[in-house]
Amino acid sequence: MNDALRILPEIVLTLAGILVMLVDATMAKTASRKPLGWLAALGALAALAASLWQYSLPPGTAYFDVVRTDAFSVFFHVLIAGIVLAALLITLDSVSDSTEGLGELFALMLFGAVGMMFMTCATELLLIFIGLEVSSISTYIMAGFRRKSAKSPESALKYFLLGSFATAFFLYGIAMIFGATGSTSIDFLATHAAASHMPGLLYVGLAMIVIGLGFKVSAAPFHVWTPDVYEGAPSPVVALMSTGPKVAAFAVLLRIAYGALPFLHGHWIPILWWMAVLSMTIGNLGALRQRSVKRLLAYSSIAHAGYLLVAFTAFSADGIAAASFYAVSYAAMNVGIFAVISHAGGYDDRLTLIEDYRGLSYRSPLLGGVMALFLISLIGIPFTGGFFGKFYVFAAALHSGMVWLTIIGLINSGIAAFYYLRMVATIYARPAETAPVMSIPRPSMPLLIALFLTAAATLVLGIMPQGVLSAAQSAAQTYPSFSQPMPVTAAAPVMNTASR
Amino acid sequence: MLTDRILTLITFVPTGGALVVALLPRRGRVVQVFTLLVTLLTFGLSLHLPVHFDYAHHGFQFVENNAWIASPAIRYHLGVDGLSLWLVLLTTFLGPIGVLVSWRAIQTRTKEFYFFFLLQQTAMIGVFVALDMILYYGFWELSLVPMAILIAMCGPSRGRQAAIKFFLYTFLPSALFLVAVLWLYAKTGTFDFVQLQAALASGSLGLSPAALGWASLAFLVAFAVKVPVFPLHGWLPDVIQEAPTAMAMVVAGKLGLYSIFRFNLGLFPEQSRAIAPLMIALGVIGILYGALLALAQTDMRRLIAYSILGNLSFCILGIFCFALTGLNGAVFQTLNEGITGSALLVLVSFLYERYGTYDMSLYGGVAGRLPMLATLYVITALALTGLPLLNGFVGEFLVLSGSFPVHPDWVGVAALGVILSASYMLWMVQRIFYGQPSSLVLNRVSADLNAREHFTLWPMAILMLAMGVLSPYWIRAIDGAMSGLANPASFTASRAVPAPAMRAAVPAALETEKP
Amino acid sequence: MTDLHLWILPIIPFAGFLVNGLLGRRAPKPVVTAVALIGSLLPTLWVSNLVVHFGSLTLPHVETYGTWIASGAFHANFSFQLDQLTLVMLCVVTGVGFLIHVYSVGYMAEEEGYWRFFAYMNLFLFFMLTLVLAENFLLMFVGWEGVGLASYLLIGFYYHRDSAANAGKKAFIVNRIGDFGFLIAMFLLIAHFGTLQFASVFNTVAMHPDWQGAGFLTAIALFLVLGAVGKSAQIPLYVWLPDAMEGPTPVSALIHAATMVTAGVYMIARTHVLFDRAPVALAVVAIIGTATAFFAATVGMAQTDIKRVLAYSTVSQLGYMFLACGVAAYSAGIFHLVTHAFFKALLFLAAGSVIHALSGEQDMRVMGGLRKKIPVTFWTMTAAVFAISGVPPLAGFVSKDEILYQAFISPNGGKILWAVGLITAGLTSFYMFRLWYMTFFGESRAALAEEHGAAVHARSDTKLVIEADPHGGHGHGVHESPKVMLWPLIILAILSVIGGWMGWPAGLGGSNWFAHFLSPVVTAVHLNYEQTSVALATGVANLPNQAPAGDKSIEMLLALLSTLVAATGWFVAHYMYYMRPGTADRLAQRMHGLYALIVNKYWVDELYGAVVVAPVLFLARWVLGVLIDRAVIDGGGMAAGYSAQGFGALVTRIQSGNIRSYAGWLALFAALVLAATYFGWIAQFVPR
Amino acid sequence: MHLALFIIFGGLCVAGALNLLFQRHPINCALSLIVVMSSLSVLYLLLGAEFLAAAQVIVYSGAIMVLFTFVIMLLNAGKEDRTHGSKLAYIAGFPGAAILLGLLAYIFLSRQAEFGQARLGEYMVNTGALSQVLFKNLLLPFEVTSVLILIAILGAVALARKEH
Amino acid sequence: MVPIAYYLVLSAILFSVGVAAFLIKRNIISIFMSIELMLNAVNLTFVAFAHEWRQVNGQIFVFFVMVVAAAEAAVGLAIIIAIFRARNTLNVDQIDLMKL
Repeated sequence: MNDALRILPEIVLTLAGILVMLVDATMAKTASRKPLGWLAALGALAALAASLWQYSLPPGTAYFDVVRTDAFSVFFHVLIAGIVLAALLITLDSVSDSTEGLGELFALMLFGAVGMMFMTCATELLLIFIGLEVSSISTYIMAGFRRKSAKSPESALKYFLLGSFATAFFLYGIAMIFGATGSTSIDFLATHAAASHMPGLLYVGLAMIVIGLGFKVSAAPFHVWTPDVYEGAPSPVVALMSTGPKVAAFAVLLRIAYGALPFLHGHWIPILWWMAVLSMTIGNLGALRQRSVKRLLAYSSIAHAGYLLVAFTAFSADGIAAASFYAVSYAAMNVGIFAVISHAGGYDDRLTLIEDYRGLSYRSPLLGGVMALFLISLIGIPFTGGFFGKFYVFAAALHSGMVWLTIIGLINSGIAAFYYLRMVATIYARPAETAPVMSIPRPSMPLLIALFLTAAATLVLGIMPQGVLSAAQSAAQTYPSFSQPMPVTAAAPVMNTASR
Repeated sequence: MLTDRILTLITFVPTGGALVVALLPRRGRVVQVFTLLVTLLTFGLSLHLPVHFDYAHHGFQFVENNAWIASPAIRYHLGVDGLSLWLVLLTTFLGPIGVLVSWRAIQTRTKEFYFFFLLQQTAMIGVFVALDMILYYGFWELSLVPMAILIAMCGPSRGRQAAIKFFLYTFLPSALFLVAVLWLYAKTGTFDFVQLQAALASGSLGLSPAALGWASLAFLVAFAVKVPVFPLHGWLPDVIQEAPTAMAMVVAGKLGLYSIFRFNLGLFPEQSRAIAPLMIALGVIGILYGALLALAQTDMRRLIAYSILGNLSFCILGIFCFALTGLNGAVFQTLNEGITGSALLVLVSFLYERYGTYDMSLYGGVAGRLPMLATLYVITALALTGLPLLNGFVGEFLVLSGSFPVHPDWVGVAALGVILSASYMLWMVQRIFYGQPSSLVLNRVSADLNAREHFTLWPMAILMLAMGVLSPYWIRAIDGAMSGLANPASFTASRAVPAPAMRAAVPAALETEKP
Repeated sequence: MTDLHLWILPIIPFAGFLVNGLLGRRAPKPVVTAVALIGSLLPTLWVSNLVVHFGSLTLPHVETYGTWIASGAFHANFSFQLDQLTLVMLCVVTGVGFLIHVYSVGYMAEEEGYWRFFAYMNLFLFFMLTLVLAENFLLMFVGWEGVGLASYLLIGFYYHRDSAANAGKKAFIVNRIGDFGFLIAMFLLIAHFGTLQFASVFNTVAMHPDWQGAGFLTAIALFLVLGAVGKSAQIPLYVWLPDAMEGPTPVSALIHAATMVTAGVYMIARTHVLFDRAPVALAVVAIIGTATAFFAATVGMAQTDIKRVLAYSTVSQLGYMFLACGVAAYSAGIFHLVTHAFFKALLFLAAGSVIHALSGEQDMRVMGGLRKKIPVTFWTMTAAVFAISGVPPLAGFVSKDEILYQAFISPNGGKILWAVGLITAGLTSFYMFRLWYMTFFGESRAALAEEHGAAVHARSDTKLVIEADPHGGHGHGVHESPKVMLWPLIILAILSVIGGWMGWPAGLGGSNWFAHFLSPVVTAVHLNYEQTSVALATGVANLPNQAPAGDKSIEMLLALLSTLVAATGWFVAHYMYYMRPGTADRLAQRMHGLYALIVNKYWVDELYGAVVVAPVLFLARWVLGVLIDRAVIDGGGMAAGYSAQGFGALVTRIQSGNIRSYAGWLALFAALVLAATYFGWIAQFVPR
Repeated sequence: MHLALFIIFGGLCVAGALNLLFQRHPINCALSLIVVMSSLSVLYLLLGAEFLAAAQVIVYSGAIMVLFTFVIMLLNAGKEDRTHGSKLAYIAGFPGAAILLGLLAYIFLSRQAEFGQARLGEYMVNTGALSQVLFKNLLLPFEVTSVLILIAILGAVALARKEH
Repeated sequence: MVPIAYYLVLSAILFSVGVAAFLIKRNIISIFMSIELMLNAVNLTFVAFAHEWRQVNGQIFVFFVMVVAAAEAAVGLAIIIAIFRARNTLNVDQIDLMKL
C-alpha cells in the first residue's frame, strides 16, 4: 500500500482519465464535452495536490526499486501536474462545444501526464522507456487532433515517424548499456557501471540515449521536427507538448547523466556542450526570420532547450538545481504564451502570422499585456522567471569554468531579444488601418485562471525565486555524487567582511 | 523611521502607482491626474534625501541591506552617495514634468502609457540606488522595457524599428556585462558592490590583469552604448525622433554615465585609466561630431539628439581625465543635460502640439506669435550653449578646466565645441523664431503658453539659473563622492608657485579610498 | 575697511531688466521708461558717490559676496574690486550709459518693442558693470559673455528682419571665437596658478622677473588677445561690428562704440602684468591694432551708409587703443577709450538724430544741406567730428596724440607703428569730414530720395533701415529731434570738447593727470622689476609713467605733425566734397580697382564665407552626416542585422519539410555523435 | 550446427531486410518483413528465448503485420513512385547509416572475445522464470503498459473515426 | 557455437538497413515498416545480451518492446489513415506542407 502512495499522482491521473472516458461514453452524442474538461482539470488538480503531498513522504523506492520518490521526482511531479492543469484549462478555453473528440483529448492529456510523471520518478530504464512511449504516443495522437485541417495530421505523422525513429535509437542505447552492465537499473548503473569491462558499449549506449532524448527535448541537431509539428498541432496541445514531455525528458537526462553515469562526464559533457551551442544558435537564428508565430515559438523552444543544456555542462549540484529551476520558469512562460495564442488564434489557428497580432493590446489590453510579459520573460528581462532561469544556468556554468559557453549563450539571448521584442512591439503598435479588425473572444474563466497561474508563476520566479530555488536545490541534493553543494563562496576572500 | 526605508519608498511608490493606474477607468483625465499626483509624491519623498544627507560623510547613506536570495547570495542592498543623490532627484524631478508634457500629446492608450511611464520611473531610480550587482542589473534591464514599448506604441512613423534598435543596442552589450558580473561572482563570491570594491581593491584575488581588463571592457561597452559614446550612438537620433517626449527626456545620459562612474571607476580604477586615452579621444570626437551634425539637421528632434551627444561627450572627457574638478564637472554636466535637454525637448514638443511638425524649414517668425515660448526657448538654448550664470557653463567649465592640465591638446580641441554649439543653437533659434512668419505659422493661429505649459517649463528654467549661480550647493555632495575616484594630484602646478588655495587642496584631493 | 556695496551697481540694472522683462509687455510706457531710467541712473549716482569717497580708499578695494564655483582645488568667488581703472570704466559705462538711455526714450518712443529694448539695455548695463567690477577672470568672463548676449539680443531687436537676425547671430558666434581664446587662457591660468584671482595671479607673475618672456605666459597672453580681438572687433574678427549696425542706433552708440567693444582694451589693460612679461604678445597686439586702424580707415573712406562709416571708424579707433596697449602705454589706451567713448557715442547719437530727421534714411548720398534744418544736431556733430579728427585741443587730439607719441618712443619698431598711425589719422579726418560735408553741406539731396530709394534697396551692401517715424507719416518734413534726444548730445559734445584736458600731456605743458591717476594700476612691470613689484606689492603708486627726459621737443613736433595731417585730411575732404563735389566720383573712376576693393570691404566677408563657413557646413552635412553617420554607423548596425538574418535563412534551409530529409539529417548526426563519443573526439573541441 | 542455423536464418534476415529495402510495393515489403521476423524468432530460439520466439511469431508476424497488410489493402496502396523530394536523405542519410553500421560492427568485432560465445541450449529461459520477474520485479511497468494500450485504443479511435 | 558478437553485428546490420529503408521509402506504410525493422534489430540485441549475461531482464525488455510496437502500430496506422483522408496520398514526399 505504501508503494501505491509513492505513485499516487500517477494513479490519480490514470483514474481521472478513465473516469473521463467512461463519462464521455455515457454522454449524449450532441452534448457539450466541456464538463469533461473541468473533470479532467479537477483530476489534474488532485494530482497536483497529491504531488505536493508527496513532499511529506520520506525519500524511498517502491515496487522493487522501479520507482523512487525523492525531492527530485516530486519536484518534477508537481511541475508536470501544474503544466497539465494549465494545458487542460487552455484547451477548455479554446475549444468549442462542437469540437470533436474532446473527451479523448482530455483523457489523452491526463494519460500523457502519467507517462511523463513515470519518466521522472522511474529508476529502471524499462519503466523510463514505457513512460516515454506513453507520453510520446499520446502526444503523437494529440498533434493530429485537428483532423479537418491539412496540417494537423501531417504534423502528427512527422512527429510520429521521426519520434519512433529516435525511439529506436534510444532503445538501442538502452540495449547497449544493458549489454555493458547486464542491468537496466539506474541505481545499479550508478554503483557498478564504472567497473564495466566493456566501456565502449557504455559510451555508445550513452550517446544513443542522448540522441533519443535530444530528439525529445528538440535540441539541435535533433530539432528538425519541432517547427513543423508545432505549426500543425492545435495550440493548446502545443502548450502541453512544448513543455511537459520536454521537462520529463530533461529529468530523464539528468537521471541518466548525473545519476547513472556521472563518471562518464568526460564523454557526455562535450556532447551536451555542442548540443547546447547548436541549439541556442540554430534556434535563435532560425527564429529571426520567422513570420509564423508558432514556428517562431518552436525555434525559441529549441533555443531554450539549448540554455537548459548549458546547465548540464556545469556538472555540479548547482547545475542540477539550475536546470530544474529553468525547467519551471520555461514551462511557466511558454505555457502562458501559448495560452494567449490559443485564445487569440483559437483551436483552429485563425491568427498564424506575427503581423496578425499587430495591435493586439488595442483589441484586448489584458491579453496584450500578459503576452508582453511572457515575451519579456522569454527575453530574460529581470524580475521575470526567464531572467533568473538564465541567470542560474549561466552562473552555474561559469562557476565550472564554462566561460565561452556563457558568452555564447548570453550573446544568443541578445539575438533572441530581437524577435521577441519585435513581437512585443507588434503587439503594442497601432493596428494597421487597412487590416480587418481582429475578433478576439472575451477571455473565459478557465483562460483567466490559466493566465493567472502562469503569469503569477513567471513573476514570482522573477521576484521571489527563493522558494522554488531551494526546492530545486534540495532536488539536486538527491544525487549522491553531488550531495555536497559546491560552496559557491569557496573562492571568496572577502566573505567574512559582512556587508554593512 | 522614514530614513530607514526612504529609498524603498522612492523606488517603489511609482510601481504601486502603476498598478493602480492599471485598474483605473479609462475616463476623462483620471489617469493623468493620478499619475501626476504619484510623481509629485515621489518627488516630495525624494526631497527627503538632500535634506537629511550628511555632506561630511562620503560613504553610502540611507542604506538598506536585506537578504533577498540565499544562494547565490543576492541582497536587497540600496544606498545613495553624493553621486546618486542628485541623479535620483533629477529623475523624480523630471517625473511630474514628463506627465505634464504628455498631458495633451498622449491621447490614446493613456492607461498603458502612464503604466509604463511609472514603471520606467521605478527602473531608473532603482538603477541609481541599487548596490547589489544583480539588483542593479535588474533595474538596468528593466529600464529598457517600458522605454521600448512606449517608443513602439507612440512612434509616429518608424516606432517599431526605433524601439527594436534601441533595445538591441543596449541589450546585446549588457549580456556581456552580465557575463563579466557572473565571472566576478565566480571569483569573489559576492554580488555586493561594496564587497566587490573591497575585494578588487585588496588585489588579493590574484586575478589575471588581462581577465580584469576584459571584464572592465564588458562593463564599459554596456554603459557607453547607453550614454551614448561616439561610435555607439547609432540608436540615439532615431529614438529621440520616435520616442514620446517624456521618454526622450530620460533615454540618454544619466543611466550610462552613472554606471560608468559607479562601476568602471569604482571597481576598475587601473583598467579605466588604461583605456582612458581612447575614451578621451572618443569624447572629444563626440563633442565636435555631435555639434557638427546638429549643424546639419533640419529636424528639431534630430538636432537635439546630436546636441545631446555632444553635451554628453563632455562628461566622457571629464570622466576619463580623472581630475577631481573634471569629474565633478562631468557629474554636474550630467545633471545639466538631464534638465536642459529635457527642457528643449519639452519646448519642441509644445511647438509640435501647435504646428504639427518638427521640420525647421517650415517654421519662421514664431517669436512674434509666441513671445513667452520664444523667451524660454532662448534661455534654454543659451543654457545649452554654456552661457555663464546658467548651469551649462558651470559644467563645461569644470570639465574643461579640470581636464585641461591633463590633456591640454585634447581639451583645447574640445573647447571648439563651445563655438559650434553656439552656432547651431542660435541658428536653430533663428530659423524657428526670427524672420517673417512662415505660411505654416501664419495659417495656424495658436495661443502662447498656457498654465500647464508654464508649470512644465518654469521649474526647469529656474533650476537652470539656480544651478548656474549656486553650483556649490550641488557640488559639495558630488565632490565628496568623486574625491575617491580622482587622481591624487588633480592638476600639474608645472611652473608656478601654487596659490594658497592649491596648497590647501592637495591633501583634500589625496584623501581617497572611502568605502 | 569700509564696505562700498559695489554689488548695488550691477544689481539695480538687473532688477530693472527683470521688471521690464517680465512685466514690461503689459506695463504702460511711462512705467517702463521710469524703470529703465532708474535702472541706469542709480548706478551713475552710486558711482559719483564712489568718486567722492575715492580718495579715502585703500586700493585695490575688494569685496566678496560668496563662492560661485568650488571644486576640489579650484574655487572662484563672486567678488568685485574697485581701483582706478575700474573707476574710470565705471564712470564711462554708467555716465554714457545713462545719457544713451535718456536719448533712447525719445528715439525708441514709437517702437512696439519699447519694453523689450529697455529690458535688454538694462541687462547690458548689468553685465558690463560685472565685467569691469570683476575681481577674477571667471567673473570677468561672465560679463564678457553677458555683454555679448545683450548685444546679440539688441542687434537682433528687429528680429522679424532677417538681416538683423543674421547680424545678431554673426556677432554672437564671432564673439564666441574670441571667448574660446578667453576660456583657453583661463584653463592655462588654472593649470599654472591654480587660481583665477587677479591679485594672486598678478602678484605671482610680478614676483618672478625670471618669467620675462616665458612661453606659458606668452601663450596665456596670446589667447587673451584672441578674446580681446573678438570682443573689440579687431582683425581678423572685426567682421561682426559693421553688421551690428542693424541694431537700433542707440545700441550702436552704447554697445558698439562706447562700452562693450572697448572691453577688449580694458581686459588687456587689466591683465597687463601678463602682457608685460610676454613681449611677443605685446608686439602682436600692437601690430594687430595698427593694421586694424589703417585697414578700417581705408574702408571707412568709401562707405556711403552713415552708420557704417561710423562703425568702421570705431574699428579703426579701437585699433589705436590696441596700438597703445601694444606699446605698453596702457594709460594712453584707456585715455583714448574714454575720449572715444565721448565723441563716438556722440557721433552715433547725432547720426541717429540725422536718420531720425530724415525718417530712416541712412544713405549719405541722399543727405546734405541739413546744416540749417537741424542745427543742434549739426553743431554737436561738428564738435564730435573735430574731436575725432584730432583737431587740437579737442579730446580726440589729445588722446590720439598721446598714443602716437608713445608708439614713437617705444623701443621696438615703434617708428613704423607711429607712421602708420599717423597716416591713419589723416584718413580718419578725411572720412569724418567727408561724412560731415555730405551730410550737412551742399544743397539738400533729400528730394532725390524717391528715385534713389529704389536704387538703395537694390544695393546689397547698404541696408535701408526703416525705423518707425516718430512723427507718423513718411513724408520728408525734415525736423529736429525732441529735447530728450538733444540734451545727451549737448552734454557729450561738451565732454568731447573739453575731455582732453584731464590728460593733457606734459609735453605740451599739461600735467597728464590721467596717466598719473592710472599709473598704480597700469604701470608696466617690465620697465623696472624691483620698483614695480614693490609697488604692486604695497599697492602704493610711486611711479608716474614718465617718458625719458628731453622728449618735450619731440612730443611738440609730433603733435604739430599730427595736427598737420589732420588738417590735410580736412582739406582734401573739403576740396572733394565741398569745393568740387564731383571729384570723388571722378577719382573713383580713375583708380577703379582700388575703389572697388575698398567699397567692397576687401571682400573679407565673402572670403570667410568661402573659406570657413561653407567647408564646415559641407563637412557636417555630407562627410559626417551622410558618409559617417548614415553609411558607417547606421550601415554597420544594418549589416550586422542582415548578416544575422542571412544565417537565419541558412538555418531554415534545413527545414525542407520533407520527413526523409529530416531522417537523413538525424541519421547523419546520430552517427557522428556516436563516433565522436566513442573515440572521444569532440572532447578536445570544447573551449573552456 | 548452431553456426549453420545462425548463418541460414541470419542470412534470411538480411535478405528479407534488403528485400524490404528494395521492394517498391508495400505488400512485398510487408511480406519480406514477415520473413525477417520469422527468422528472427528462430534466432531467439537459438539464444534460448523460447517464449520470445513464440511471442515474436504471434505478436509481430501474427498481429502487427496483419494489421499492416490490412491497412495496405484498406488504402489500396500501390507501387510507390520514386519521387525525388529529398536529396538530403541520400547525401546525409546514407553516409550516416553507413557510419553507423561500420562503427557498431567495429565495436562488436573488435571486442568479440569479451562477448563470449552462445552455446545452444546452454541457457534456456522457460516462461515460468520469465513470469517470475515479469510479474514481481517488473509489475509496475507491466501495469503501465495497460495505460499505453489504453492510449493506443483511444488514439486509434479518435484519429481513424469517420468524421461526421 | 556462435560468438555473441555475430548476433550483435547481425542486429547492427538490420538496424542500419532499417535506417536506410526509412530514408529510401516513399510510401509511409513502408517507412513505418522500416521502423519496425529497426525495433526488431534492437530486440535481437537485447536477446543476445540477455544470453551473454544470463539475464532474463533483457528478454522481458523485448517483450515490452513488442507491446509498445503493437501500440505504436495501432496509433501509427490510424495516423496514416487520417493523413490519407486529409491528403489522399501516401507518398511522403508530397507531405511537406509545412516547411522553413
